[in-house]
Amino acid sequence: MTTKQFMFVNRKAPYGTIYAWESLEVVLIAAAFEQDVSMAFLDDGVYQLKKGHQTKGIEVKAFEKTFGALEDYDVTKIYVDQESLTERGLTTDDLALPVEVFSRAELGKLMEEQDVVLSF
Amino acid sequence: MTTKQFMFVNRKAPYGTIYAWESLEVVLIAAAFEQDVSMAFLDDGVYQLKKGHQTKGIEVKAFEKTFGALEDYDVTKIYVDQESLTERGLTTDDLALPVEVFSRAELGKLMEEQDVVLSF
Amino acid sequence: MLHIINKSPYDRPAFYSALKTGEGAILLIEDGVYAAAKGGVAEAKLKAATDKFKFYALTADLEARGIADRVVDGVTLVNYAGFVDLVAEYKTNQSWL
Amino acid sequence: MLHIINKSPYDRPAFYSALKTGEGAILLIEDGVYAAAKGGVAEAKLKAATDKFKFYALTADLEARGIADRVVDGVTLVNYAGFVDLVAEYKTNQSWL
Amino acid sequence: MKFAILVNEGPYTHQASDTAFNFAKAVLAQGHEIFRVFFYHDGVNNATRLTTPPQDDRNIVDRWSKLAKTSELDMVVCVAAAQRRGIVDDGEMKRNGKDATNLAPGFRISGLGQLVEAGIQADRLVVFGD
Amino acid sequence: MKFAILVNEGPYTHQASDTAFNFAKAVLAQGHEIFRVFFYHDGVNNATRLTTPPQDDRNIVDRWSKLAKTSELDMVVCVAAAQRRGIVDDGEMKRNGKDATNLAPGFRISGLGQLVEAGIQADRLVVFGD
Repeated sequence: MTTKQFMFVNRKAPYGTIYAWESLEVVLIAAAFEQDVSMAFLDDGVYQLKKGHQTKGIEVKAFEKTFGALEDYDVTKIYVDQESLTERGLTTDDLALPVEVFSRAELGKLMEEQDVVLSF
Repeated sequence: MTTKQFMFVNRKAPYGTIYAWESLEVVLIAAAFEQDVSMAFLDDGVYQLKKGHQTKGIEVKAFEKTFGALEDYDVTKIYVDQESLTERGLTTDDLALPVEVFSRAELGKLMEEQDVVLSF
Repeated sequence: MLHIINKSPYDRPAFYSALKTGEGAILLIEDGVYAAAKGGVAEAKLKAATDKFKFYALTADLEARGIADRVVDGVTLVNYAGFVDLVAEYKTNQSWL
Repeated sequence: MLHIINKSPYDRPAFYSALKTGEGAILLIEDGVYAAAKGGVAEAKLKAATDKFKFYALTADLEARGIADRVVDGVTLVNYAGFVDLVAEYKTNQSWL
Repeated sequence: MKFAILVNEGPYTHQASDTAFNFAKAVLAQGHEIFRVFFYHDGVNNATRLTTPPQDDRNIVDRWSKLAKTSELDMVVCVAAAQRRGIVDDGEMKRNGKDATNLAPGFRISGLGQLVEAGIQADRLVVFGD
Repeated sequence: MKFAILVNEGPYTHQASDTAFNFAKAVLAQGHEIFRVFFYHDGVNNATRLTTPPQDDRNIVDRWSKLAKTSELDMVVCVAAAQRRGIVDDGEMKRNGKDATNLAPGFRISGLGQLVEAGIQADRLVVFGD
C-alpha cells in the first residue's frame, strides 16, 4: 500500500467536546493502515495531554489510557506547541506521554511537509 | 398570564451556525406570549444586525427581514454593546434596525434585572 | 446574578466578556474550568476580578481535566448539588454560550 | 501550504494561530471572512502578515454577512471554483477547526 | 423551587447533555421540582431511540428516558428543530409522509411555546449548550 | 485530480455541510473527480432521511442524496459515529436490535478505514467542520 504522511492536528480541549476522542480513533486506524502518522497539539489541544484525567464525576469515558497505547501502534511523533503550553502554565512534566516540543513556526514547517492534514 | 422579563442574549455570528436564526424564533414566540422581551447583542452577536445580508451564494435562508418584523411583535428593546461594535469597526449606521447602545457594565445591569436570560 | 461559563478562556471570549459586565457570581463548568487553573494567562484576570465576583468551579469538571489540584486561591469548589444551590440562590442566571 | 479558516477572529484563536505558523496562503470561509472586513481589530493583524501570506476570502460568505463591500485591500476574492483551484494548487491544506 | 432546563446540543459531541443530566439529577436530589426539560437546536438529537453507544460508555438517550420515567419528567422536543434534524414520532411521520419514527420513550414533540411557558412557570431556567 | 471530502458537522446547525456541498459541486464542475465523501462526528446526521426542513429552506439531506445519484458519489458514514448518534441502516438495525432505520438513499455505513483510504487514494482531502 502507498504510505503517506498523515498529521493529526488537535486544537480542542478534551471532554467539553468529543472531537479529541473521536480524532484519536482515526489516528489508531491510520496507524493500523501503516501510514506515517504524527500528532500535533496546539492551542487548547495541549490540554488533551495533561495527565491525571479522573472522569468518574462527569460520567464520561476517559481516554488517557489510549494515549498510552499509541506507542504500541508505532505512533511516536507527538509534537507539542511551546507557546500553547506556556500560555496555559503547563510544562512537559504535566503531560501523560513523552512529546517533542516545537515553536509555532517549526510546527508550521512540519505541517507543510505532510501529505494529509486532518484537524479536529 | 404572568408577565416576566425575558432577555435574549446573542453572542454568535449569523450563518456560520443556526443559533442566531433559531434564537429569533424563540423571541417571536415569547413576544406572542406577551412577555416583556428584550434582545442583547454582544461579541460576534452584533454581526447579526449588520445590514445587507445576501445569502443566495451560500444557499442559506437570510433572516434580516425577520428583524424587520420584530417591531410588529412589539419587540423594541434592542440593546447593543458599544465595545463589541468598536472592536469590529461597526457603527449603528451599519445596522439593519434601530438599537440602543450601551456599555458592557450597563448591559450587565440590564441582565441583572431580568427574570429569564436565554443565551444562544 | 449568576454567570455560568462553560468555555475555555483560551478558546472563546465568554469568560472575559462576563467579567466586563460588572459583578456577581461566576460558576465555571465544563471547559470553563480552565479559567480556574493556576499558572495560565487567565489566572491574573480572575484574581483581578475577585473584588467584584465570587468564583466557583465544578469539581467533577476540574477532576476530569486533571486540574483539581491546581485551582487558583479564592475559587470555591462545588459539586452538582452546589451548582443547584447557586442557581437557587441567585434570582437570575445566564449561561455564556 | 493552504490554511483554511472558518472561524471569526473575534470568537476563536484559529486565525491568529494560523498566522503564527509562518507562511503560505490563507483562505477565509464561513465566519472566517470577518477577518477580512475593514475597520475591525483584525485588519491590522492581517495587513501585517501580507508579506508572509497570500490572503483569499470566499465571496459567497462575505455577501451573506453583508461585508463584501468592505474587504481589506490585498485580499483576493474567490468563488467556490476558486476555492477548488486553491486546494489543487497547494499540495497540502489544513482546516483550522 | 421549580426548575426548568434547556438542552441545546445533541448527545456525545458536546458535554451539554451530560451536564444537564447531572444537574437535573441534583435538582431532584435537593428536593426541588423540575417543571420541564426542553430540547432545542441539536438538543433534539438526544431524543432518538436509535443510538447504540459503545458498551463501556454511558447511554445518554436511555438515561434521560429512565429519569423521565422514574421522576415523571416532562421532556419536550421542539417540533421545528426536530423536523430540521429528523426526529420523528407517529404524528410527525404521518404529517410529513415519513416511513419511520425514532422518538425515544419519555420524550414528546411540541412547540416552542412550551419553552416560553417553562420560562414563565418555573422559578429558574438554566441553559446548557455550546 | 482526485478529491476527498470530510464532513464533521450535521445539517443546519453548522455551515460545514453547506460549504462542503458547494465545494463538492465546484470540484465536479471543474472536471475533477471525487473519490469519496466521508461523514464523521455529527456529520453522520447528514445521512438521515427523516428530516423535513421548512419549505422555503434548502433540503440538505436530499441534495446530498441527489448529488450522489447524478454524480455517482461514494458517500460513507462512519459506523462508530453513526451508532453513537442513531444513524441506522438495515444491517445495523439487525445487529443492534433496533426497530427502525433512517439512512437516506446514496449513503452507506462503513468503518473509519474508509476515511484513511480516502486520504491515501485521493490527491487532496479537505475537512469541513466546526
